[in-house]
Amino acid sequence: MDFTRNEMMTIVAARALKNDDVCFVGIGAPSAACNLARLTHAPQITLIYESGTIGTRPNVLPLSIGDGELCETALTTVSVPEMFRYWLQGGRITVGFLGGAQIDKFANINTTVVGDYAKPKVRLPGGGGAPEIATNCGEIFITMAMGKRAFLDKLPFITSMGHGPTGAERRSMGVKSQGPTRLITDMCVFEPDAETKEMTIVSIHPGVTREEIAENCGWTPRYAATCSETPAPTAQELEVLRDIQARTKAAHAA
Amino acid sequence: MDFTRNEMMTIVAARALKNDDVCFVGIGAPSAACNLARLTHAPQITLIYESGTIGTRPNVLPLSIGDGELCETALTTVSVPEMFRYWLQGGRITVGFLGGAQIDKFANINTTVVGDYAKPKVRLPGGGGAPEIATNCGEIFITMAMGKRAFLDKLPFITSMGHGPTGAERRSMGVKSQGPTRLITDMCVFEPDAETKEMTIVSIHPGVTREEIAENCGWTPRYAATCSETPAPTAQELEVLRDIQARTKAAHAA
Amino acid sequence: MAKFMGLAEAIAQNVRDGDTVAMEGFTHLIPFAAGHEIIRQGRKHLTLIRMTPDLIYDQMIGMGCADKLVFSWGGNPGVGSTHRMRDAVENGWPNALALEEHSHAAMANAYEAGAANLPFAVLRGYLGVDLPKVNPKIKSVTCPYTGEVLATVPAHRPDVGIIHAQRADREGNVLIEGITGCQKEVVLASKRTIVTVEEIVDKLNPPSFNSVVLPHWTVGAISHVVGGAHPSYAQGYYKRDNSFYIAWDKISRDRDTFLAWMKDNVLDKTPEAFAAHAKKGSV
Amino acid sequence: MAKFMGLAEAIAQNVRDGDTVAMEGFTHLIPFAAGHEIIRQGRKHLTLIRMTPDLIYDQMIGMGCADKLVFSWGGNPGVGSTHRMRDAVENGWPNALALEEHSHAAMANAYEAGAANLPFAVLRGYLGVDLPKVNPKIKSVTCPYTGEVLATVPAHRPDVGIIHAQRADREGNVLIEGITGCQKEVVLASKRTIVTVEEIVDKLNPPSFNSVVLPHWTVGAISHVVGGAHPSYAQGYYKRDNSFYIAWDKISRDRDTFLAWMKDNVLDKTPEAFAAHAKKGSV
Repeated sequence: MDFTRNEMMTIVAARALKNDDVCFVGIGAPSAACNLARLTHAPQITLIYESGTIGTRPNVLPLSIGDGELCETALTTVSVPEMFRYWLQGGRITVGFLGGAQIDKFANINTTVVGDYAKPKVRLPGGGGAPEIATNCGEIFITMAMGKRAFLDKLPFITSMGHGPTGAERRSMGVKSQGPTRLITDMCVFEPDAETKEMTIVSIHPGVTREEIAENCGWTPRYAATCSETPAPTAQELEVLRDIQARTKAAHAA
Repeated sequence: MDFTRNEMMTIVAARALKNDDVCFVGIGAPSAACNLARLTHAPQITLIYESGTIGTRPNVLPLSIGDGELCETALTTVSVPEMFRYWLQGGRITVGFLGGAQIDKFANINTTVVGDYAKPKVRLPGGGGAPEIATNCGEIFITMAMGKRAFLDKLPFITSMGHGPTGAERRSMGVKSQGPTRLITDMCVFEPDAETKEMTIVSIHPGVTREEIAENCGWTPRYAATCSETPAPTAQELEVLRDIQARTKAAHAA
Repeated sequence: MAKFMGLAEAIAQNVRDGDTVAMEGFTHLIPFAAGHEIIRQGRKHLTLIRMTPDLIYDQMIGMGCADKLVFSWGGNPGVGSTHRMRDAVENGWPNALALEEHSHAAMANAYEAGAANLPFAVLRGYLGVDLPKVNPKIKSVTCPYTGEVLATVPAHRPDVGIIHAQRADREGNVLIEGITGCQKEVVLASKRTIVTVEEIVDKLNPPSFNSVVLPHWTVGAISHVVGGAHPSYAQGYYKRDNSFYIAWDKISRDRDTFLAWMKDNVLDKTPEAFAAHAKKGSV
Repeated sequence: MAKFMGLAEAIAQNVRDGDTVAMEGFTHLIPFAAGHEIIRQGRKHLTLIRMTPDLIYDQMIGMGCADKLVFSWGGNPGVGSTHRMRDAVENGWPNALALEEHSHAAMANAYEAGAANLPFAVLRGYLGVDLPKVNPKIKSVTCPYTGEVLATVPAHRPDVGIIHAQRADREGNVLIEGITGCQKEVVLASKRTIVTVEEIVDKLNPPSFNSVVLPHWTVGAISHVVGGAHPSYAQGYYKRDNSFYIAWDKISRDRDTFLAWMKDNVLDKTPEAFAAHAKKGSV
């Protein structure tokens, strides 16, 4: 069955989620991945959106993190201060999902600004929940499509900490959560090296070459000794994903 | 119409409340006074109990500050942390009601301990909400029956601040609320002197003599130049008060 | 103390040039009608506070109402950029816009501290990130028990807080349901408040003892504006107009298209125009 | 992760000698059945945390379960003293009881900080009072913006948090309605939790979107104990037994009367005995 690289990325992200995860969902690819997991192998997964909706089961993917569908299908909806205090900072979230405009080899992310902060070339949306998601969730999954303008050797601005500018900062700051344990791209999957914390390629998606990856990465990426091929999407995975995306498109165009 | 001194105290307290007051109610005499006000001249008064019930309209007086009746008749019920953070500390309360075991001439109150704190002669219940009620409400009304063991020249322990040990402490600490503006007893009504903040008798209940007051006060009480006689309870006041107290007694004995 | 009045009067009485204004509603119940009225009345030099500026502040910024924005995520959710905000920040059009940028957690805590009458909030946040380097308002305290250093933000205490709610009773008690965001906090933290509501009812009938109800003595002006949250939504009344959020990307990209849209849909309209949206997108 | 089990098993698995235990419920939903089970299992040297010790801790203190009490108001509400607590503090019977005494505001904030995973809470409190002189846990911080000095308390992080709730569904999601006190905070702040419930239902059906629901993955043991809050109450199930609170004054004044009552009504009973109270005082 044919599939796009974006579909591959979403499906790989979905596979990483478990039934007993409590997942802080961002909009876009994370939302698709989390709901795909819920509709396939992880029906009991708990999805939380920062709008305050806990244990939500949307039938279409929300356009925003606060669509009415999220509240209507949630177990309960709490205020936003409570969400950030009791639930995120409270340490209740096992997996936080992040995306971003730019990322470096230690999975630090920039979604704030390109160029100088005071005189920006491009003003990006900013951090939102990301700075605290990055340190208060048990672990972080990141989904981002690769490209030379996105995968940078050095970020102009760190919006959310991955493993820090040298990979050692989490430990030196006493942050106990794991940080980014997976970076899932449209070409491959990275995991942090146990020692250096540099994000290291552990599997390559079907049909992708190491040359292609090199062309789309602003640093010279390292490969794990055990680097393998990512299993292709199954027919069921693709079907469920396309189905929810079709429902979503129809709903938002209405 | 005959009346007891306790009835007089409750009725005088009720008269002090206005329709637009938001009142933090304690149990006992304050609860009776607040509900008497609500059932007579101040039908729109907002009563708040520290259990989280806001705008409650009980038909019988609660035995505790958290009886079910309070919640069932309330506009809304919030959590106890929210009650103390947003509503009391938030500065939303116009009148806080306090009682206590012991009081001094500056309306500081002890409800903690008689004797040494570490080796108490009598262990009293403690402060509960009082320490923060005393400083976070717009003004404080106190109801207490007089007696030599209750009206003391010097307290063994200050549980909640009135005007402070010398009457100057509110100002020196930068506390902006008024503190105790009325001390309503079973014999008379005190108000703070504008200068010294010493609680000063402004009216004497019908049938009470200055000698009697002196015998039941641990300091030599001062009288305002304009000290008058407290108007006796009206038939309506007594009827409404006795009615709610009868309903209450029947309900709690059930 | 709640007072019922028309929206034009409510804005005229409460929002002054140079005020600090917080208009909240987290995706849900965003007070668009009130924003449009502020634009029509030509308010200037406002400091606008909102976690997600969303289209409401994109419109107000593009029309020159704001000198400063206090925020944590400035995009069109699920769509892309808020182009008017970008144009102000990147090019100073129609005027320069100062930014005070926080994280969501810090903004939520700052409202919470405002409602709780505390001068600042404490959070475990801002670790290993660059925002504290560009926002001097982010400071820290040391825990007196553990020695841990924690981030702080000053409490938000807006001059005016504006929200949209499902309904009010005739006494002025206000009910909010669904995604309640920071609205309770904004109302309790602000000096003056305006609440627009979908409906005014005889009895509020909150669905549970613990419903989010703002007593009448905590709110200021109440204005009945049917559909007043469009293109955001009012749970139980009408859905989020996601197609408009998508369409806004094109409308707002170009200054002239934007200005033409604002003239037709805001400047030449009144709050009553919102009622049509409530019907169109009903639940 | 919620696990259904009998109350005896829940207490045996979760409450150990020497633990710090918080059993909350502000007048409403006080977990008496759980307290009785702790007494029957003979737990010792507990540090008991509760805003209002109420009769539940009066009974546990009188039976020698506790070495220390962390509290803010220790009386029989509307009635008078908690005599067993007084006997322990004043006379060391049946053992000495250390006190860590706070105000309600500080206790509520300490639970809130525990739930929020902060090491301490900040409040505008304890001004001009003597409690800070006898409780070294009360400290202060200085606001980094205004210079104001504010009081602090350490967060409560109990080993075990125990509450009573109206109902749970079969997945273990728990609903609390009415006066909700600090129960959500206690559950989120505690390492281990026990929830006793009036009812286990197929569908939770919270009355509103914003109902107080604890998801199954935030609670530990769930035990079905009908009437488990008596003589406190469960809104919608049975009323507060105010006559028992009045009667307790006499029962608890005298050590022998107290011990006899405890033998008959606690030691010789099981959690099932509470069901009778639910019927008797129904709404």
